[in-house]
Amino acid sequence: MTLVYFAWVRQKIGIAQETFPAPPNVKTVQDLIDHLQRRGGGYADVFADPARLRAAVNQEHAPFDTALSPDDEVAFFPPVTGG
Amino acid sequence: MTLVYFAWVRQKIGIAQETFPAPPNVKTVQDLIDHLQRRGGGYADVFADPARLRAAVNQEHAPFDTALSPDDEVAFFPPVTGG
Amino acid sequence: MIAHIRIQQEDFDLNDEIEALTGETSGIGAVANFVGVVRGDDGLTALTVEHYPGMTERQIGSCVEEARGRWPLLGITIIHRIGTLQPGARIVLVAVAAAHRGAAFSACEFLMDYLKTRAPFWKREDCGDEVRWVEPRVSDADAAKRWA
Amino acid sequence: MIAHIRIQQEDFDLNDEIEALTGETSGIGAVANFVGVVRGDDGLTALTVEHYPGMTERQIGSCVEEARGRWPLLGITIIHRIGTLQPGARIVLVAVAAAHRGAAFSACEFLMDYLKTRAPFWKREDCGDEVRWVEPRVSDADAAKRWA
Repeated sequence: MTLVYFAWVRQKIGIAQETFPAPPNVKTVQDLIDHLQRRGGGYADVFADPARLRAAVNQEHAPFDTALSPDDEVAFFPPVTGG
Repeated sequence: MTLVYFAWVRQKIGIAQETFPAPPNVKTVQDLIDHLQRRGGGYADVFADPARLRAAVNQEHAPFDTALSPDDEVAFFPPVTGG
Repeated sequence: MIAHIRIQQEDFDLNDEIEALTGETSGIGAVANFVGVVRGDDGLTALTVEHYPGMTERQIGSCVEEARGRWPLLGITIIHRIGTLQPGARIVLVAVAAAHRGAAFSACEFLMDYLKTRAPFWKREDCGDEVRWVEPRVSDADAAKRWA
Repeated sequence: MIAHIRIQQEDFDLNDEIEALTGETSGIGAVANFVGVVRGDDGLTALTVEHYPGMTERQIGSCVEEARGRWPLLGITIIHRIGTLQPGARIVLVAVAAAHRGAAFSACEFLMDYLKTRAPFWKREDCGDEVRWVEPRVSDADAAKRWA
Protein backbone atom coordinates (compact mmCIF):
# COMPACT_ATOMS: atom_id res chain seq x y z
CA MET A 1 0.00 0.00 0.00
CA THR A 2 1.19 3.51 -0.79
CA LEU A 3 0.29 6.36 1.55
CA VAL A 4 0.42 9.98 0.37
CA TYR A 5 -0.10 13.17 2.36
CA PHE A 6 -0.91 16.75 1.38
CA ALA A 7 -1.01 20.26 2.85
CA TRP A 8 -0.75 20.39 6.67
CA VAL A 9 -1.09 16.61 6.90
CA ARG A 10 2.18 16.29 4.96
CA GLN A 11 3.81 19.07 6.99
CA LYS A 12 2.94 17.51 10.37
CA ILE A 13 3.92 13.97 9.36
CA GLY A 14 7.09 15.28 7.73
CA ILE A 15 6.99 13.15 4.58
CA ALA A 16 4.91 13.28 1.38
CA GLN A 17 4.74 9.56 0.63
CA GLU A 18 5.57 6.19 2.14
CA THR A 19 5.19 2.50 1.42
CA PHE A 20 3.03 0.76 3.98
CA PRO A 21 2.82 -3.05 4.27
CA ALA A 22 -0.68 -3.18 5.74
CA PRO A 23 -1.21 -5.71 8.56
CA PRO A 24 -4.22 -8.03 8.17
CA ASN A 25 -6.38 -6.06 10.64
CA VAL A 26 -6.26 -2.91 8.45
CA LYS A 27 -9.31 -3.57 6.28
CA THR A 28 -10.76 -0.05 5.82
CA VAL A 29 -9.63 3.59 5.72
CA GLN A 30 -10.84 3.92 9.33
CA ASP A 31 -8.67 0.93 10.38
CA LEU A 32 -5.71 2.63 8.70
CA ILE A 33 -6.40 5.90 10.54
CA ASP A 34 -6.52 4.05 13.88
CA HIS A 35 -3.31 2.21 13.07
CA LEU A 36 -1.39 5.33 12.00
CA GLN A 37 -2.55 7.31 15.01
CA ARG A 38 -0.91 4.76 17.30
CA ARG A 39 2.46 5.55 15.70
CA GLY A 40 2.60 8.72 17.84
CA GLY A 41 4.43 11.96 17.00
CA GLY A 42 3.13 13.80 13.93
CA TYR A 43 0.88 10.84 13.09
CA ALA A 44 -0.88 11.03 16.45
CA ASP A 45 -1.38 14.74 15.94
CA VAL A 46 -2.80 14.38 12.41
CA PHE A 47 -5.06 11.40 13.05
CA ALA A 48 -6.33 12.40 16.50
CA ASP A 49 -9.22 14.31 14.92
CA PRO A 50 -10.28 12.45 11.76
CA ALA A 51 -13.21 14.86 11.25
CA ARG A 52 -10.67 17.40 9.98
CA LEU A 53 -9.37 14.91 7.39
CA ARG A 54 -10.47 13.66 4.02
CA ALA A 55 -9.25 10.51 2.26
CA ALA A 56 -8.88 9.28 -1.30
CA VAL A 57 -8.35 5.69 -2.43
CA ASN A 58 -6.75 5.29 -5.84
CA GLN A 59 -7.34 9.00 -6.51
CA GLU A 60 -11.08 8.92 -5.86
CA HIS A 61 -12.64 10.62 -2.82
CA ALA A 62 -13.37 7.85 -0.30
CA PRO A 63 -15.47 7.71 2.87
CA PHE A 64 -13.70 6.17 5.88
CA ASP A 65 -15.59 2.87 5.59
CA THR A 66 -14.05 2.23 2.16
CA ALA A 67 -12.40 -1.23 1.99
CA LEU A 68 -8.69 -1.36 1.22
CA SER A 69 -6.55 -3.73 -0.89
CA PRO A 70 -2.78 -4.26 -0.63
CA ASP A 71 -2.02 -2.37 -3.87
CA ASP A 72 -4.12 0.71 -3.07
CA GLU A 73 -2.83 4.27 -3.08
CA VAL A 74 -4.38 5.94 -0.02
CA ALA A 75 -4.19 9.71 0.43
CA PHE A 76 -4.95 11.85 3.48
CA PHE A 77 -5.48 15.59 3.26
CA PRO A 78 -7.58 18.47 4.60
CA PRO A 79 -10.79 19.50 2.79
CA VAL A 80 -9.82 20.90 -0.61
CA THR A 81 -9.58 24.67 -1.17
CA GLY A 82 -8.81 25.13 -4.87
CA GLY A 83 -10.44 27.31 -7.51
CA MET B 1 -40.22 66.98 -32.63
CA THR B 2 -37.44 64.82 -34.00
CA LEU B 3 -38.27 61.37 -35.39
CA VAL B 4 -35.57 58.70 -35.74
CA TYR B 5 -35.83 55.25 -37.31
CA PHE B 6 -33.69 52.13 -37.04
CA ALA B 7 -33.21 48.73 -38.71
CA TRP B 8 -35.98 47.74 -41.16
CA VAL B 9 -38.09 50.69 -40.04
CA ARG B 10 -35.40 53.03 -41.37
CA GLN B 11 -34.98 50.95 -44.52
CA LYS B 12 -38.69 50.95 -45.39
CA ILE B 13 -39.19 54.66 -44.66
CA GLY B 14 -35.99 55.47 -46.52
CA ILE B 15 -34.60 58.05 -44.07
CA ALA B 16 -32.92 57.79 -40.67
CA GLN B 17 -34.18 61.03 -39.14
CA GLU B 18 -36.62 63.86 -39.79
CA THR B 19 -37.97 66.97 -38.11
CA PHE B 20 -41.69 66.71 -37.45
CA PRO B 21 -43.80 69.74 -36.47
CA ALA B 22 -46.45 67.79 -34.57
CA PRO B 23 -50.05 68.91 -35.13
CA PRO B 24 -52.12 69.54 -31.97
CA ASN B 25 -54.00 66.24 -32.23
CA VAL B 26 -50.75 64.21 -31.87
CA LYS B 27 -50.64 63.91 -28.09
CA THR B 28 -49.20 60.38 -27.61
CA VAL B 29 -46.95 57.89 -29.38
CA GLN B 30 -50.08 56.09 -30.60
CA ASP B 31 -51.41 59.35 -32.11
CA LEU B 32 -48.06 59.77 -33.88
CA ILE B 33 -48.23 56.21 -35.24
CA ASP B 34 -51.74 56.84 -36.59
CA HIS B 35 -50.63 60.11 -38.15
CA LEU B 36 -47.53 58.68 -39.82
CA GLN B 37 -49.41 55.69 -41.15
CA ARG B 38 -51.72 58.01 -43.11
CA ARG B 39 -48.71 59.37 -44.99
CA GLY B 40 -48.81 56.22 -47.16
CA GLY B 41 -45.82 54.60 -48.92
CA GLY B 42 -43.13 53.22 -46.63
CA TYR B 43 -44.82 54.87 -43.62
CA ALA B 44 -48.06 52.99 -44.25
CA ASP B 45 -46.11 49.77 -44.54
CA VAL B 46 -44.14 50.31 -41.30
CA PHE B 47 -46.99 51.59 -39.14
CA ALA B 48 -49.72 49.25 -40.41
CA ASP B 49 -48.80 46.68 -37.76
CA PRO B 50 -47.66 48.56 -34.64
CA ALA B 51 -47.37 45.30 -32.68
CA ARG B 52 -44.12 44.69 -34.59
CA LEU B 53 -42.73 48.07 -33.45
CA ARG B 54 -41.18 49.50 -30.32
CA ALA B 55 -40.81 53.17 -29.46
CA ALA B 56 -38.49 55.33 -27.39
CA VAL B 57 -39.10 58.88 -26.23
CA ASN B 58 -35.99 60.89 -25.40
CA GLN B 59 -33.94 57.66 -25.51
CA GLU B 60 -36.06 55.79 -22.97
CA HIS B 61 -38.24 52.81 -23.94
CA ALA B 62 -41.80 54.13 -24.12
CA PRO B 63 -45.21 52.42 -24.30
CA PHE B 64 -47.52 53.76 -26.99
CA ASP B 65 -49.67 55.71 -24.52
CA THR B 66 -46.68 57.90 -23.57
CA ALA B 67 -47.52 61.62 -23.85
CA LEU B 68 -45.42 63.69 -26.25
CA SER B 69 -44.03 67.24 -26.07
CA PRO B 70 -42.90 69.40 -29.01
CA ASP B 71 -39.17 69.04 -28.23
CA ASP B 72 -39.21 65.25 -27.84
CA GLU B 73 -36.98 62.87 -29.77
CA VAL B 74 -39.18 59.92 -30.74
CA ALA B 75 -37.66 56.72 -32.13
CA PHE B 76 -39.35 53.78 -33.85
CA PHE B 77 -37.61 50.43 -34.29
CA PRO B 78 -38.15 46.66 -34.17
CA PRO B 79 -37.59 44.76 -30.90
CA VAL B 80 -33.88 44.94 -30.04
CA THR B 81 -31.57 42.02 -30.87
CA GLY B 82 -28.17 42.96 -29.47
CA GLY B 83 -25.80 41.05 -27.25
CA MET C 1 -16.84 50.88 -8.46
CA ILE C 2 -15.70 51.77 -11.97
CA ALA C 3 -17.83 50.85 -14.99
CA HIS C 4 -16.33 50.90 -18.48
CA ILE C 5 -18.90 51.02 -21.30
CA ARG C 6 -17.72 51.12 -24.88
CA ILE C 7 -19.48 50.82 -28.24
CA GLN C 8 -16.89 50.25 -30.95
CA GLN C 9 -16.15 48.68 -34.31
CA GLU C 10 -12.77 47.23 -33.28
CA ASP C 11 -12.23 43.90 -31.57
CA PHE C 12 -11.19 43.91 -27.90
CA ASP C 13 -8.26 42.39 -26.04
CA LEU C 14 -9.48 40.14 -23.23
CA ASN C 15 -6.20 40.22 -21.30
CA ASP C 16 -6.14 44.02 -21.32
CA GLU C 17 -9.76 44.30 -20.29
CA ILE C 18 -9.46 41.85 -17.39
CA GLU C 19 -6.21 43.45 -16.23
CA ALA C 20 -7.80 46.90 -16.35
CA LEU C 21 -10.66 45.58 -14.21
CA THR C 22 -8.59 43.70 -11.64
CA GLY C 23 -5.79 46.25 -11.42
CA GLU C 24 -8.11 48.84 -9.93
CA THR C 25 -9.02 47.20 -6.63
CA SER C 26 -7.18 44.84 -4.28
CA GLY C 27 -10.26 42.98 -3.02
CA ILE C 28 -11.17 41.32 -6.33
CA GLY C 29 -11.23 37.52 -6.19
CA ALA C 30 -13.56 36.70 -9.06
CA VAL C 31 -14.13 37.92 -12.60
CA ALA C 32 -17.07 36.44 -14.51
CA ASN C 33 -17.01 37.17 -18.23
CA PHE C 34 -19.27 36.62 -21.13
CA VAL C 35 -17.99 36.73 -24.71
CA GLY C 36 -20.61 36.62 -27.46
CA VAL C 37 -19.49 35.19 -30.80
CA VAL C 38 -21.05 35.48 -34.28
CA ARG C 39 -22.38 32.00 -35.06
CA GLY C 40 -21.43 30.75 -38.50
CA ASP C 41 -24.29 28.31 -38.89
CA ASP C 42 -27.28 28.69 -41.28
CA GLY C 43 -25.02 29.85 -44.12
CA LEU C 44 -24.30 33.24 -42.50
CA THR C 45 -21.67 35.21 -44.43
CA ALA C 46 -21.75 38.48 -42.44
CA LEU C 47 -23.55 40.08 -39.50
CA THR C 48 -24.09 43.85 -39.33
CA VAL C 49 -24.88 45.49 -35.99
CA GLU C 50 -26.66 48.85 -35.90
CA HIS C 51 -27.43 50.84 -32.76
CA TYR C 52 -29.03 54.04 -31.47
CA PRO C 53 -26.13 56.24 -30.34
CA GLY C 54 -26.89 57.97 -27.07
CA MET C 55 -29.77 55.69 -26.10
CA THR C 56 -27.41 52.71 -26.11
CA GLU C 57 -25.06 54.23 -23.55
CA ARG C 58 -28.00 55.45 -21.48
CA GLN C 59 -29.71 52.03 -21.40
CA ILE C 60 -26.52 50.12 -20.64
CA GLY C 61 -25.72 52.68 -17.94
CA SER C 62 -29.06 52.05 -16.26
CA CYS C 63 -28.51 48.26 -16.44
CA VAL C 64 -25.14 48.79 -14.73
CA GLU C 65 -26.74 50.92 -12.01
CA GLU C 66 -29.34 48.25 -11.40
CA ALA C 67 -26.67 45.53 -11.15
CA ARG C 68 -24.68 47.64 -8.67
CA GLY C 69 -27.75 47.95 -6.49
CA ARG C 70 -28.33 44.20 -6.45
CA TRP C 71 -24.83 42.78 -5.86
CA PRO C 72 -21.60 43.89 -4.15
CA LEU C 73 -19.56 44.50 -7.31
CA LEU C 74 -16.03 45.86 -7.70
CA GLY C 75 -15.92 46.58 -11.44
CA ILE C 76 -17.86 46.18 -14.69
CA THR C 77 -16.71 46.34 -18.30
CA ILE C 78 -19.20 46.17 -21.17
CA ILE C 79 -18.03 46.36 -24.78
CA HIS C 80 -20.43 45.92 -27.70
CA ARG C 81 -19.14 45.92 -31.25
CA ILE C 82 -21.02 47.57 -34.14
CA GLY C 83 -20.63 47.42 -37.90
CA THR C 84 -20.08 44.36 -40.06
CA LEU C 85 -18.66 41.23 -38.41
CA GLN C 86 -17.63 37.87 -39.86
CA PRO C 87 -18.71 34.46 -38.49
CA GLY C 88 -16.51 33.58 -35.51
CA ALA C 89 -15.91 37.24 -34.59
CA ARG C 90 -16.47 38.38 -31.02
CA ILE C 91 -19.44 40.72 -30.72
CA VAL C 92 -19.87 41.49 -27.02
CA LEU C 93 -17.97 41.36 -23.74
CA VAL C 94 -19.52 41.64 -20.30
CA ALA C 95 -16.98 41.32 -17.47
CA VAL C 96 -17.90 41.65 -13.80
CA ALA C 97 -15.43 41.73 -10.91
CA ALA C 98 -16.35 40.99 -7.30
CA ALA C 99 -14.80 39.61 -4.12
CA HIS C 100 -16.52 36.24 -4.58
CA ARG C 101 -17.84 34.39 -7.60
CA GLY C 102 -21.54 34.21 -6.73
CA ALA C 103 -22.10 37.96 -7.19
CA ALA C 104 -19.85 38.09 -10.27
CA PHE C 105 -21.71 35.24 -12.04
CA SER C 106 -25.19 36.52 -11.19
CA ALA C 107 -24.44 40.10 -12.23
CA CYS C 108 -22.82 38.94 -15.48
CA GLU C 109 -25.90 36.89 -16.42
CA PHE C 110 -28.21 39.72 -15.36
CA LEU C 111 -26.31 42.25 -17.48
CA MET C 112 -26.39 39.97 -20.55
CA ASP C 113 -30.13 39.35 -20.14
CA TYR C 114 -30.84 43.08 -19.78
CA LEU C 115 -28.47 44.03 -22.60
CA LYS C 116 -30.28 41.61 -24.92
CA THR C 117 -33.72 43.03 -24.15
CA ARG C 118 -33.07 46.75 -23.42
CA ALA C 119 -30.02 48.03 -25.29
CA PRO C 120 -30.98 49.38 -28.74
CA PHE C 121 -28.92 47.17 -31.03
CA TRP C 122 -30.21 45.43 -34.14
CA LYS C 123 -28.57 42.64 -36.11
CA ARG C 124 -28.84 42.15 -39.86
CA GLU C 125 -27.72 38.84 -41.31
CA ASP C 126 -26.27 38.35 -44.79
CA CYS C 127 -26.67 34.75 -46.01
CA GLY C 128 -25.23 34.89 -49.51
CA ASP C 129 -27.63 37.15 -51.47
CA GLU C 130 -30.34 37.06 -48.85
CA VAL C 131 -30.51 39.76 -46.16
CA ARG C 132 -32.68 39.47 -43.06
CA TRP C 133 -33.10 41.32 -39.78
CA VAL C 134 -32.72 39.06 -36.77
CA GLU C 135 -35.95 38.41 -34.87
CA PRO C 136 -35.83 38.59 -31.07
CA ARG C 137 -35.76 35.25 -29.29
CA VAL C 138 -38.60 34.51 -26.89
CA SER C 139 -36.04 32.82 -24.60
CA ASP C 140 -34.23 36.16 -24.24
CA ALA C 141 -37.39 37.86 -23.04
CA ASP C 142 -38.00 34.96 -20.64
CA ALA C 143 -34.41 35.16 -19.35
CA ALA C 144 -34.83 38.87 -18.57
CA LYS C 145 -38.08 38.20 -16.69
CA ARG C 146 -36.20 36.07 -14.13
CA TRP C 147 -34.81 39.25 -12.58
CA ALA C 148 -38.09 41.17 -12.30
CA MET D 1 -16.62 18.43 -27.79
CA ILE D 2 -13.00 19.12 -26.90
CA ALA D 3 -11.97 19.65 -23.29
CA HIS D 4 -8.62 21.23 -22.43
CA ILE D 5 -7.46 20.63 -18.85
CA ARG D 6 -4.15 22.06 -17.73
CA ILE D 7 -2.41 22.32 -14.35
CA GLN D 8 0.49 24.73 -14.66
CA GLN D 9 2.66 27.28 -12.89
CA GLU D 10 2.61 29.83 -15.73
CA ASP D 11 -0.05 32.44 -16.28
CA PHE D 12 -2.46 31.97 -19.20
CA ASP D 13 -3.40 34.17 -22.13
CA LEU D 14 -7.15 34.77 -22.23
CA ASN D 15 -7.23 35.76 -25.91
CA ASP D 16 -5.39 32.60 -26.92
CA GLU D 17 -7.59 30.36 -24.78
CA ILE D 18 -10.86 31.83 -26.05
CA GLU D 19 -9.64 31.72 -29.65
CA ALA D 20 -8.59 28.10 -29.24
CA LEU D 21 -12.07 27.29 -27.93
CA THR D 22 -14.07 29.21 -30.53
CA GLY D 23 -11.88 28.32 -33.50
CA GLU D 24 -12.77 24.66 -33.19
CA THR D 25 -16.49 24.75 -33.97
CA SER D 26 -18.66 27.01 -36.15
CA GLY D 27 -21.79 26.79 -34.00
CA ILE D 28 -20.40 28.61 -30.97
CA GLY D 29 -22.33 31.75 -30.02
CA ALA D 30 -21.47 32.07 -26.33
CA VAL D 31 -18.39 31.69 -24.18
CA ALA D 32 -18.83 32.05 -20.41
CA ASN D 33 -15.58 32.41 -18.50
CA PHE D 34 -14.54 32.56 -14.92
CA VAL D 35 -11.19 33.99 -13.90
CA GLY D 36 -10.20 33.55 -10.24
CA VAL D 37 -7.81 36.15 -8.83
CA VAL D 38 -5.63 36.05 -5.68
CA ARG D 39 -7.24 38.56 -3.32
CA GLY D 40 -4.77 40.96 -1.74
CA ASP D 41 -6.81 41.75 1.36
CA ASP D 42 -6.05 40.63 4.94
CA GLY D 43 -2.35 41.45 4.49
CA LEU D 44 -1.70 38.51 2.16
CA THR D 45 1.82 38.60 0.72
CA ALA D 46 1.81 35.30 -1.21
CA LEU D 47 -0.45 32.35 -1.93
CA THR D 48 0.95 28.87 -2.59
CA VAL D 49 -1.18 26.26 -4.33
CA GLU D 50 -0.40 22.55 -3.87
CA HIS D 51 -2.21 19.69 -5.60
CA TYR D 52 -2.37 15.92 -5.93
CA PRO D 53 -1.02 15.14 -9.41
CA GLY D 54 -3.06 12.48 -11.15
CA MET D 55 -6.07 12.79 -8.89
CA THR D 56 -6.50 16.42 -9.93
CA GLU D 57 -6.79 15.60 -13.64
CA ARG D 58 -9.05 12.64 -12.85
CA GLN D 59 -11.43 14.68 -10.68
CA ILE D 60 -11.59 17.61 -13.10
CA GLY D 61 -12.14 15.13 -15.94
CA SER D 62 -15.13 13.65 -14.16
CA CYS D 63 -16.56 17.15 -13.49
CA VAL D 64 -16.22 17.86 -17.22
CA GLU D 65 -17.99 14.60 -18.11
CA GLU D 66 -20.82 15.48 -15.75
CA ALA D 67 -21.16 18.97 -17.27
CA ARG D 68 -21.26 17.49 -20.79
CA GLY D 69 -24.09 15.20 -19.74
CA ARG D 70 -26.14 18.08 -18.34
CA TRP D 71 -25.78 20.79 -21.02
CA PRO D 72 -25.24 20.94 -24.80
CA LEU D 73 -21.64 22.21 -24.72
CA LEU D 74 -19.22 22.83 -27.58
CA GLY D 75 -15.95 23.24 -25.69
CA ILE D 76 -14.43 23.50 -22.21
CA THR D 77 -11.07 24.85 -21.07
CA ILE D 78 -9.97 24.54 -17.44
CA ILE D 79 -6.60 25.89 -16.32
CA HIS D 80 -5.55 25.87 -12.67
CA ARG D 81 -2.26 27.38 -11.62
CA ILE D 82 -0.04 25.86 -8.93
CA GLY D 83 2.99 27.12 -7.01
CA THR D 84 3.43 30.54 -5.41
CA LEU D 85 1.28 33.41 -6.66
CA GLN D 86 1.24 37.10 -5.74
CA PRO D 87 -1.88 39.11 -4.83
CA GLY D 88 -3.68 40.13 -8.01
CA ALA D 89 -2.41 37.09 -9.94
CA ARG D 90 -4.87 34.94 -11.86
CA ILE D 91 -5.24 31.49 -10.34
CA VAL D 92 -7.92 29.67 -12.34
CA LEU D 93 -9.73 29.85 -15.68
CA VAL D 94 -12.92 27.98 -16.52
CA ALA D 95 -14.20 28.74 -20.03
CA VAL D 96 -17.27 27.08 -21.52
CA ALA D 97 -18.45 27.43 -25.12
CA ALA D 98 -21.98 26.68 -26.31
CA ALA D 99 -24.44 27.76 -28.99
CA HIS D 100 -26.39 29.89 -26.52
CA ARG D 101 -25.48 31.61 -23.28
CA GLY D 102 -27.79 29.76 -20.86
CA ALA D 103 -25.89 26.49 -21.11
CA ALA D 104 -22.51 28.24 -21.10
CA PHE D 105 -23.26 30.22 -17.93
CA SER D 106 -24.77 27.27 -16.05
CA ALA D 107 -21.95 24.87 -16.95
CA CYS D 108 -19.30 27.45 -16.03
CA GLU D 109 -20.83 27.96 -12.58
CA PHE D 110 -21.28 24.22 -12.13
CA LEU D 111 -17.65 23.53 -13.02
CA MET D 112 -16.39 26.20 -10.62
CA ASP D 113 -18.56 24.85 -7.79
CA TYR D 114 -17.38 21.28 -8.41
CA LEU D 115 -13.76 22.32 -8.88
CA LYS D 116 -13.87 24.08 -5.50
CA THR D 117 -15.21 21.07 -3.65
CA ARG D 118 -13.76 18.07 -5.54
CA ALA D 119 -10.43 18.90 -7.15
CA PRO D 120 -7.52 18.20 -4.79
CA PHE D 121 -5.93 21.64 -4.49
CA TRP D 122 -4.87 23.28 -1.24
CA LYS D 123 -3.97 26.93 -0.66
CA ARG D 124 -1.41 28.19 1.84
CA GLU D 125 -1.39 31.88 2.66
CA ASP D 126 1.66 33.87 3.67
CA CYS D 127 0.74 37.01 5.62
CA GLY D 128 4.12 38.48 6.48
CA ASP D 129 5.71 35.97 8.91
CA GLU D 130 2.50 34.08 9.51
CA VAL D 131 1.63 31.04 7.39
CA ARG D 132 -1.82 29.45 7.36
CA TRP D 133 -3.65 26.85 5.31
CA VAL D 134 -6.89 28.15 3.88
CA GLU D 135 -10.03 26.67 5.44
CA PRO D 136 -12.85 25.59 3.11
CA ARG D 137 -15.78 28.01 2.89
CA VAL D 138 -19.18 26.65 3.90
CA SER D 139 -20.66 28.70 1.04
CA ASP D 140 -18.61 26.66 -1.46
CA ALA D 141 -20.07 23.41 -0.13
CA ASP D 142 -23.55 24.95 -0.30
CA ALA D 143 -22.96 26.15 -3.86
CA ALA D 144 -21.98 22.63 -4.95
CA LYS D 145 -25.12 21.17 -3.34
CA ARG D 146 -27.32 23.19 -5.72
CA TRP D 147 -26.41 20.78 -8.53
CA ALA D 148 -27.12 17.53 -6.66
